Amino acid sequence: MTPDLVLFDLLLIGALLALASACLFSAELQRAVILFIVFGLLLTLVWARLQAPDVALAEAAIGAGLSGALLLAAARRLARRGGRPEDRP
Amino acid sequence: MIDTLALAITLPLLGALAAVARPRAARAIGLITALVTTAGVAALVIEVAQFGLRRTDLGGWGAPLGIALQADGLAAALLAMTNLVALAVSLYASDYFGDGPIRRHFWPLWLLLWAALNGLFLAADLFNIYVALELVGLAAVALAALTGTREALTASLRYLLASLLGAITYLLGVALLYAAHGTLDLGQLANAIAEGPVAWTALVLMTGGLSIKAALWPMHFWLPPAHGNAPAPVSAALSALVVKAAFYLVLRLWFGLYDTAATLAAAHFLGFLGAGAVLWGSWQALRAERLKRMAAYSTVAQMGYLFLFFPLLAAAEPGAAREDLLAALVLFALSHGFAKAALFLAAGHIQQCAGHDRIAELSGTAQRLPATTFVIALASVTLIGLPPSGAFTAKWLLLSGAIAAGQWWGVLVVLAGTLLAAAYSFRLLGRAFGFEPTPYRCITAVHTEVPALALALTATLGLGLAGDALWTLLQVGGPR
Amino acid sequence: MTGAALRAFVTIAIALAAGVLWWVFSLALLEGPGERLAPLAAEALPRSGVGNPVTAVLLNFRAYDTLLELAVLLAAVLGIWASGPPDRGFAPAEIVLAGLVDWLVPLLILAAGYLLWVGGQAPGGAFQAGAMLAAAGVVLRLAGTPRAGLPRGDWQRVLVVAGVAAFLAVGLALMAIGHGFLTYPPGHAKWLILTIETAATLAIGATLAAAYVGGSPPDGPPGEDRA
Amino acid sequence: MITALLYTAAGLLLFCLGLWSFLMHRPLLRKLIALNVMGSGVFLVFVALAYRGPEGAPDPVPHALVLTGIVVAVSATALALALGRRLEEAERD
Repeated sequence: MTPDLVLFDLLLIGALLALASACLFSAELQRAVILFIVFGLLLTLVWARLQAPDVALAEAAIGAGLSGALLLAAARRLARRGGRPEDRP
Repeated sequence: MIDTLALAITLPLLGALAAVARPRAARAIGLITALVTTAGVAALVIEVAQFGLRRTDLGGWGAPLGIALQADGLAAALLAMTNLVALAVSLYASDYFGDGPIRRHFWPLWLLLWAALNGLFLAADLFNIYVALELVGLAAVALAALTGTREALTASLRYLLASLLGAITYLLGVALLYAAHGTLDLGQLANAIAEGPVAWTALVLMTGGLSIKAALWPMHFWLPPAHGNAPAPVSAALSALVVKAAFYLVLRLWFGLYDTAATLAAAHFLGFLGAGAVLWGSWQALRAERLKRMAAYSTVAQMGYLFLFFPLLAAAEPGAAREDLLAALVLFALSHGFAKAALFLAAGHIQQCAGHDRIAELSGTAQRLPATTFVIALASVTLIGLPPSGAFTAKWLLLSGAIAAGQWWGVLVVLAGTLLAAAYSFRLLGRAFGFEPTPYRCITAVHTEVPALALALTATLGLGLAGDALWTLLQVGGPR
Repeated sequence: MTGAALRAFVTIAIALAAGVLWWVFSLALLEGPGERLAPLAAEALPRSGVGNPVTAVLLNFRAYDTLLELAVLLAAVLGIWASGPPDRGFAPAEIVLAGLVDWLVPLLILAAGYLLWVGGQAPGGAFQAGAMLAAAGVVLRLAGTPRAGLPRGDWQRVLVVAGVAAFLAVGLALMAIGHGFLTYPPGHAKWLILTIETAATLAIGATLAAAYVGGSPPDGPPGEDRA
Repeated sequence: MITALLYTAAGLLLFCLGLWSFLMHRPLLRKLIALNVMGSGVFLVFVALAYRGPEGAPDPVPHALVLTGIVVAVSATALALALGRRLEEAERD
């Protein structure tokens, strides 16, 4: 176990948690969705780092890609309709 | 080589596929599948009763690398109830939905739900349980949303979110056990698990997740609107079967997987929550203005009774007394399954004929729908726990167990719950026998009332008499 | 309890839970078996018919999980279909974008085929390949094809059930000839798995694309589906 | 081992962050994102405990479980969004 690998791990984990927090605490919905997609892409990197290439492929295509596309479409629709996007059940 | 364990899951799954591919024939496919599946499961239950524990290693790898299916007496008893209720629900649904567009959406989802329920009862692998739970959850939510009304959609979404939260919490518990023991097979884990913080945390995570799905008070908030706004056959399946499946898993975890490692204090905690469920659910049922809402709150209360057994079971020494308690618990669960399904089917009938299910305006039901009113009366006998129903025997054993263990709070809760159940049942029946004329709009075909009647009779008379057979069946694969 | 007090309570409770969780998970990791199922899976891999250990788990050792998972996907899309017709979709793409779509879609389909084929030996497989097909569908819908390249109603229904159907057909056929449900006979595992994976790829692609379209397929006489 | 411990801690933190967000927010989309982050946290725990150093081959079973979990998560998200859209329409009528 080399020290710079641990440093890389720490940086990766720090970035992952920071992105997750930014996404979950973001005031604006569309922004939160985009941050979620970026979070998914960073997670792909984590899977690759942990030697899980199959999971990385699936995460990029499904976890970040398709979930992101679905959420983004929903967020766009809410924004387009104006309405009160913040008080859905 | 015919593997009845695999058939119990694959038969309804095949039916679901056929119903998706051929929507115009969905009703016929659904009915045929219902009959064939019930026959297949009947064969499995008979096998268990005759030859004992059934187990099959799917893929031939065996645990821990592969996944196994397993049926002991407990699984067989719940499978029998589930498939009989599901058959009745299918027969009822084939008339209920008529030719409307909902029909073709109902059948494939319903058959998927059925397959997933059978899969859950037979599962012997923690992660397999997770996948089956999600299948149950998604299919149940989609079915609950079928009417498409605002109330139903809001309730279904809430149900979905609660169900997903429960599943993900359960999965974290699975991860912990896999980290600690390197296997997902229930049998191997039961031997490996030792007392300690790891085992307890995993139990808390898995029980916590499952008790959301089993609607244990105070995590029951999603149940009354979801069960109250679904189409009647779906409400029947949700209340009688789906919450019961989650409870079955809790039971398996506590008294199969953990057994010695589950502590008395934790069992008492679940018992207290059960007591809360009995009192709160019964009280809300008494105050409910709509029949289906009342039935849904009654489910919250009846699930509470099941958890009241936990402290008694944890305190009892292995032996005859404990087996009696476990059998009483199963008898209670089965009785409630049959009775609640019958009640919801009857409620659906009333709703279709009267155009509403407001309890205050149900006068004249007894004259116009005598068979349906009889069903409600029979179901009430079980929900209150009067003889000769199986629920009476079960409650009697629960009470004597609580007295023997000196748990007086349990005795009081059971008595209060019984009085409240009597109150809400008689409030409903009093209305139904009222004489004020009510504009009922339909003439009922007798055969549409048969499924509910059969279920109510099974709950009240059948299980009261079949107690001995159940006791014998539950010995298979025991002692747990 | 006031809202602020409740928030503080939940926050503190979750923070405590995080601490407890980390403690027990490190206990489990430090005192746990270390090896878990890895050696068993490695030992059984040569008999599984595929070279990629993850594919071996998904389609052989724990194939029953994957069967139920495809059923979950099916349940979701059935629930989506039951929720009424889809949105109108997007306006047709402009020339530049349309040109992009013209080569992106074939590329995604090629990638899907490659991932499916390579999944037996290297990272990839039915799920990743299916996701590529679905991505092609998403691109088509974004570019103004409302149905996202999916066939009309009846065929769409057949596609969506293909994965579970292939699984059941193989599993039940094996059971009928005496091998047990989903127990591949020695020497035949490879092509049986590839058959299932091909059907599953098509089904996953169609299902995910249909989920993105988000409404019932346009078939049957008008007015049969609720507006 | 230190790598597995680090990433397990990250996964648990993600789970708890997601849980907090799930309990604190009412809008459907927020709750769905929170659930997906919670799910990612659990998946990270699984993959972390499959990791066996830069030389050792990882345990493939948790990887397969996570793949299954990812597909289940996207199914649930898609169904929830479809129901949410239907609810919007029902509320507008």
